[in-house]
Amino acid sequence: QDVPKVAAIWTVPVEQQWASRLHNALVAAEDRGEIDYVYSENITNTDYERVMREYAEQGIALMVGEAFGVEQPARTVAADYPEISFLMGSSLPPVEPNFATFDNFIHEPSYLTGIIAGMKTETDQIGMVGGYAIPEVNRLMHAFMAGALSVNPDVTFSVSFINSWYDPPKAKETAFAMVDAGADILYAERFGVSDAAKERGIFAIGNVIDTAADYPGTILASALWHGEPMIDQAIADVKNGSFEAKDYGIYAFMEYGGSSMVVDEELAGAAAVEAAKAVEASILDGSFTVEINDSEPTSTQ
Amino acid sequence: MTDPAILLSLDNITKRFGALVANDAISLDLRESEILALLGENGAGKTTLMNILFGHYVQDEGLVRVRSNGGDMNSLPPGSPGAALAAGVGMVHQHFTLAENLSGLDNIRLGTEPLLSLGRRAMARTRIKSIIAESGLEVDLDRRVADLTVGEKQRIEILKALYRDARVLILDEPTAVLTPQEAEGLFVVLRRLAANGLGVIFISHKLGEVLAVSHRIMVLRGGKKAGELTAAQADRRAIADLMVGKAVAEVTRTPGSIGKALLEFDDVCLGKPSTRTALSHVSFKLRAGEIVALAGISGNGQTTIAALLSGLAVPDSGTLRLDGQPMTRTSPRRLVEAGFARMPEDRQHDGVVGTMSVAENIAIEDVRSPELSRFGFLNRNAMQTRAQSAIAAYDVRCPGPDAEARLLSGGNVQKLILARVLEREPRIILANQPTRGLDIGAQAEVHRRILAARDRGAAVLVISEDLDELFALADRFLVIHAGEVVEAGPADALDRATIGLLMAGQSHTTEPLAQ
Amino acid sequence: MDVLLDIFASANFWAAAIRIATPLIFGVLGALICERAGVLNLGIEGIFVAGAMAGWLAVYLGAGLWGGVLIAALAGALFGLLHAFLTVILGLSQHVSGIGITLLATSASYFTYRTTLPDVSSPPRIAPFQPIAVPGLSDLPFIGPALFQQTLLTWLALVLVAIVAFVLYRTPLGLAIRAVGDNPASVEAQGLSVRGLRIGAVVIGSALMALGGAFLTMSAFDAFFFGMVNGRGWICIALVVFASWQPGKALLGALLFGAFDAFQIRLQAEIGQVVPGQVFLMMPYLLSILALVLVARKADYPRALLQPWTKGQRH
Amino acid sequence: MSLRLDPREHAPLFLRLLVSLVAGLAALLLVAIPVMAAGANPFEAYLLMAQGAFGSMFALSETLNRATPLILTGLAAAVAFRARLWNIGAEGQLYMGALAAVMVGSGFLQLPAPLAIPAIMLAGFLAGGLMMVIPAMLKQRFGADEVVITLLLNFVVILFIQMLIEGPLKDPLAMGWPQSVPLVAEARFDKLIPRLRMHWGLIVGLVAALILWLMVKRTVLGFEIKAVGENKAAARFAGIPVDATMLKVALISGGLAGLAGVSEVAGVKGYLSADLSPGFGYSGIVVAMLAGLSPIGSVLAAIFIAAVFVGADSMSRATGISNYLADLVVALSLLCVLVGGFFLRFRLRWQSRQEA
Ligand SMILES: Nc1ncnc2c1ncn2[C@@H]1O[C@H](COP(=O)(O)OP(=O)(O)OP(=O)(O)O)[C@@H](O)[C@H]1O
Ligand SMILES: Nc1ncnc2c1ncn2[C@@H]1O[C@H](COP(=O)(O)OP(=O)(O)OP(=O)(O)O)[C@@H](O)[C@H]1O
Ligand SMILES: [Mg+2]
Ligand SMILES: [Mg+2]
Repeated sequence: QDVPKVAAIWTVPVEQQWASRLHNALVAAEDRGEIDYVYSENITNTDYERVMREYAEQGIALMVGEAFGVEQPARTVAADYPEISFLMGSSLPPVEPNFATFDNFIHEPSYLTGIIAGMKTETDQIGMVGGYAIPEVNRLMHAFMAGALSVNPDVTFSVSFINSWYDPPKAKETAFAMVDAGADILYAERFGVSDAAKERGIFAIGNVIDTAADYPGTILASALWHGEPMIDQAIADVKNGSFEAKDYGIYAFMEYGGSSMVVDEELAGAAAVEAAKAVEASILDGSFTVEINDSEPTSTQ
Repeated sequence: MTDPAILLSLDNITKRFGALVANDAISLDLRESEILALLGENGAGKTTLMNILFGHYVQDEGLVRVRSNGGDMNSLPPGSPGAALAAGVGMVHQHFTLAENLSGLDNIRLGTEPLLSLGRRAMARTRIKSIIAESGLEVDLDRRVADLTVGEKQRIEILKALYRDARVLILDEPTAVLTPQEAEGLFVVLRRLAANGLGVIFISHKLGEVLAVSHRIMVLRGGKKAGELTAAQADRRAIADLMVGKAVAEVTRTPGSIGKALLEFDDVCLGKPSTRTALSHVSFKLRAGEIVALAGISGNGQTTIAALLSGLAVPDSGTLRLDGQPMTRTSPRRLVEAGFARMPEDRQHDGVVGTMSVAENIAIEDVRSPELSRFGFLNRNAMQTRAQSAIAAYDVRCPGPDAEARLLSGGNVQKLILARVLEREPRIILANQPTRGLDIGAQAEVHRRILAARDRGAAVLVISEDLDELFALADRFLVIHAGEVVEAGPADALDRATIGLLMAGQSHTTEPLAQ
Repeated sequence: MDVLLDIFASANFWAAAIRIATPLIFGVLGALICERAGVLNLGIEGIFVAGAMAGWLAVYLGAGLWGGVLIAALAGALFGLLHAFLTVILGLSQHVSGIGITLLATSASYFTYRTTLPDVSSPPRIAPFQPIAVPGLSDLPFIGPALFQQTLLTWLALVLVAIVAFVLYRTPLGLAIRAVGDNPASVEAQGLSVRGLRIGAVVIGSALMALGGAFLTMSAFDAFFFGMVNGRGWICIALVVFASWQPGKALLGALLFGAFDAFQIRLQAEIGQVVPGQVFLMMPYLLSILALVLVARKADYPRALLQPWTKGQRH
Repeated sequence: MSLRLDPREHAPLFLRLLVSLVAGLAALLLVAIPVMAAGANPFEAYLLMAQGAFGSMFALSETLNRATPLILTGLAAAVAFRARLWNIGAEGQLYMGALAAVMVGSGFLQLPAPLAIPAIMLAGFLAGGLMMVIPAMLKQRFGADEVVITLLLNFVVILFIQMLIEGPLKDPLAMGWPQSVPLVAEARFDKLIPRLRMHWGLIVGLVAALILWLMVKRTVLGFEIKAVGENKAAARFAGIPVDATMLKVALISGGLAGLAGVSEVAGVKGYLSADLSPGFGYSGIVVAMLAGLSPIGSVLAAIFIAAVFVGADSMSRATGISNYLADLVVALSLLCVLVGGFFLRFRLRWQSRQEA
């Protein structure tokens, strides 16, 4: 039997952090010979439905993508192609029989990185730079802030959104402004922020991907998303015919290995690492739950 | 006496635009110190010939040769103004070629210094100053060209040529936009330059000045050389016949019957009092069946009076009265509806929409009338019919009603405008520079039309810088100077000298103006 | 109030303003040169992308930083040449050609990037220009620290303003460029080539625009991102009008824009979201419009802008 | 020998067809370069492109669906450019139209079903029109350059939209995503054919083109617009109300772009978001110029651009080439067609030149 064909449709270029986590997992699966992988990147929402249908017509087994901007049409396409399994990033519930959903629920490690930052800051000011204030960004920021506040109630946060996904010079300038205003740790939701931290010799907290190697001595800790557990599970489900319309979002939880914190123990210091690890253990054993808050975060002063 | 050396020779120049042969095997020689006048009807090919000589156009056949400093006749590479300039040919174009955002000095320097150098501004200034001193072409070199008068711009154009040591100077209708005084000044300069060895080719439609200034006259007709005369042999009649190819009928003027006042200016003021174009306390009347001339040196407020009569401006104070009733809130459309016929001073710019058809341009003033449209939809048939009869009645030379107006020559554009405004039997006519730049045949035609309108009972105001034209048409004279209008009296009782004095702002009693 | 004073009193703020202004200075100078010669170049947005991509890719593939700058300029010049061919030689609509160039330069850059680096999953990086201190200038009080944070490309932009101003107003070449943008017939009648001047201006201007893009990937940041030019080219088109087509005012306009952007970023960071963030982001555009409305009557724009010129045709 | 250009008065039909053909072929040749650079077979690619654009009902529907907003923005540019009003702001006007449609049509106003669609169309038209009337007035009043102002307003509008859909207009049911409340069902455009995305917006576009064509050819307004556009001074002298005519043009132009926004919201998306248009406003300029500012031509040009994009995008997927190719193909085709237009305006002649 042929390997199943998987198509992914990204609204962003595949280097974008979010997409890259799943894209890499799919490429890895292809490299292992488990699937045949094709993708289209930077597809506008206007074109999204057409691309979905074009792939659907090519006879694929699994479609991975983002329904956030096209919730309703995506579901319509899925209904039109019941033989195809859909695994779509979405804020809405799954739909029987073939429309499964997910999101990057990495609020747990974000909370942990918040603990590190909260213990590490000396000025008690943390700067946070995001792209747009959308739920999946907001929830990570809130979890991070909650983590920091849990160990250091004096921390204040300044939050800025640069209104673009890809404007590193602007993100960098925004980060500089926060440093100038006294922040000594930066939450790097976008590319460009860690660069500012490195240039000014302060610390940054990474998000979704691990960029520590690019910024030696800068990244205290990062909340990582791992696409593999979900992607591998979905591929397996498709292969053995057990794919169902459920929420695959849970595969991003630490419990499933879908996310983790990575910390530079030398930079962060033993106390902070210890505090974070303790909470990490209680998350993993289910005794502690990180709250999910999708509202837009604002500066606290 | 031996002939002076030949400076320039054109050899069998032929130029076609599509099917049209604009220049048909034309040959011409120009000698040192000679002023050669080039005459011909509109579209005869004068400008084209000069454009070839200067390298703006590329001829289809023929050679242009210019004498080098060594005395050889070298042929010019076609299509290269740079080469023409280098060979000592200077040209003053029919339409100025000045960059208005630069000073006069910079316009003259332009292209004379290596582009990739620091330039020699100070040296250029010194040299131009000395050329000005020699030639008498007085002009402020540091003003932006946009702020100069037409006459000053023209002097800059001539200085451009002299600065490059031109030995041949071409002037294409240089006097069309000059006042008589400015034109006279130009001729003084030209004579002086010619005396120093410069060869001049001079294009004009004004036979008087051609006879006065040129040594030799060459006439083009329909792209061909129609004949050549020495100034001594030539007279108006002979030239006119050569140009048109047939005798031109004189326009005769019969006395009209003057009726009641149709339009009154009553103490009209407009514009900032200090400026040249402002009007101060202007009062006069236009009466039915009468042609009134408004004489004046250009820039003394004529444009403002024209703007008032065109509906483009309203008085700051004072009143315009139509049939004794004050006119409030005038606009072009209201005036048209009230029976005004308005001929714009600049017919290409204000008179026609070049890319619209002849028919559309004839309809443009009253498209909203029931004749031409209903419920907002055009009646194309009516437009077409009107255009066809207008073309026939006014002898507008064009391929047909659907031809674009931009393809018409100046004279035919003027006929089109006449057809547009006169066809509706207007009661009041503003004829602003009605024959500027037109050849004598076309001039006669326009004059006939204006006289006919008067005889029908219209009141006509003619604004012109050409006193001959005013005397040919007017029953009565007004003179404008510095925004003030004075009544000069009936045309029969006036002569040029008196009008000239009034135009210069002097009273009747002082010395007459030198001829 | 204190917050505002603190912001304006900080050298870092002015450093940021100059940094943000730098790509705009390149872009606005480039657009200004084109327009002075009578050609509107709406290809600027795409030429920024091309400069950003080409310069960066060259460095990534080993060309060295200045090699990258040169490649970026060449890429810009190439698209400028195409624009010049379409608008100056063929006399096609400058609007459409410009938008076409933006589309072409952008898509060609993206396509080249992706075809050259098909397997990247995070943006590769280069070692970008580093801030340098210029002896003497950097020691000045207050301005010194602001200038001290700048890279050589910023210095290049500032020097180019002076050079462009000098060339435009003090040399025969500048005279010819100003003349050809006002009335091409004046240039032709003086034996110069209208086309030559215009093509030259568009090519040089486009090369400068590309440097604006290169600054983004080689100085402001160290990687190329899709979409990172983010409207900066369009801003330059506005700034040219704002500057009444004068290099000095163009510098001023770019710096004002940079200062405003730096200011709003700081305000947002320091006092938080008192009004929706978009209000701040709108401000530079609204202020540009206001400025345009205020200076419009006085602006002395190149009269031949947008008008094609064909030799031997009536105009 | 030297090359010479002679202007043509008009181009005969066969020449137009020939030029289009040659331009198309040239575009295909150019497209082969990136296709081969990416390691694919160009001939196969051409076939796939054609299939992708027209090869099935689905493809055709997608092509027409993408052409729909382009027809309207193309008409918007065409009508403005005819009057020499350089409207570069169709993108912003499109968003304003969409915004108005959503404000009127999302249930705040209780509209009976037959009124809902006319109401959102009127609102969208007026909102887009207003967005162009303002720059037109600034131009008349202050001489402010409309190219730059309309260009800048695009950015202002998109930020304004973002502000609203993150604020008062935000859909509480959208899980926090910045998008507006949806249109009520009565205010949605029906699909033309079930299961295909093509919708009534296409008919709106075609009718608009027809009306505009009629206006240009047959009405006094069209006559006046032409006069004002071609020679403002002469139009004013002849008594045409220049300023009022310009404002009418601005209203129509902006209004058409606004309708494009209405059509996208009501026909495709159902709600307003900041990514409603991938540059339809800017492409409209291209469409209009390709069409030589002709209304009917704009329809064809819009379909052409849409077909090239949809076809090339689909081809990139089928051949495994990076899908950034689609925009590249559109750009190359555009430039070829532009150059082709040049040969319709001029005739090239070789001419022998005497030796100097
Ligand atoms: N660029 C051109 N394209 C097409 N035809 C032209 C062009 N220039 C001149 N012509 C044609 O050549 C003929 C000669 O025109 P030209 O301008 O030389 O006349 P002219 O004698 O200077 O007339 P005028 O007295 O009106 O200035 C005209 O009939 C005109 O149709
Ligand atoms: N753009 C053009 N294309 C083709 N032919 C033209 C063009 N412009 C003018 N012509 C031709 O040039 C001829 C003369 O026009 P020209 O512009 O010289 O008139 P003018 O100098 O305004 O006329 P006049 O000397 O009567 O005032 C016309 O017959 C017309 O056919
Ligand atoms: Mg002439
Ligand atoms: Mg003439």
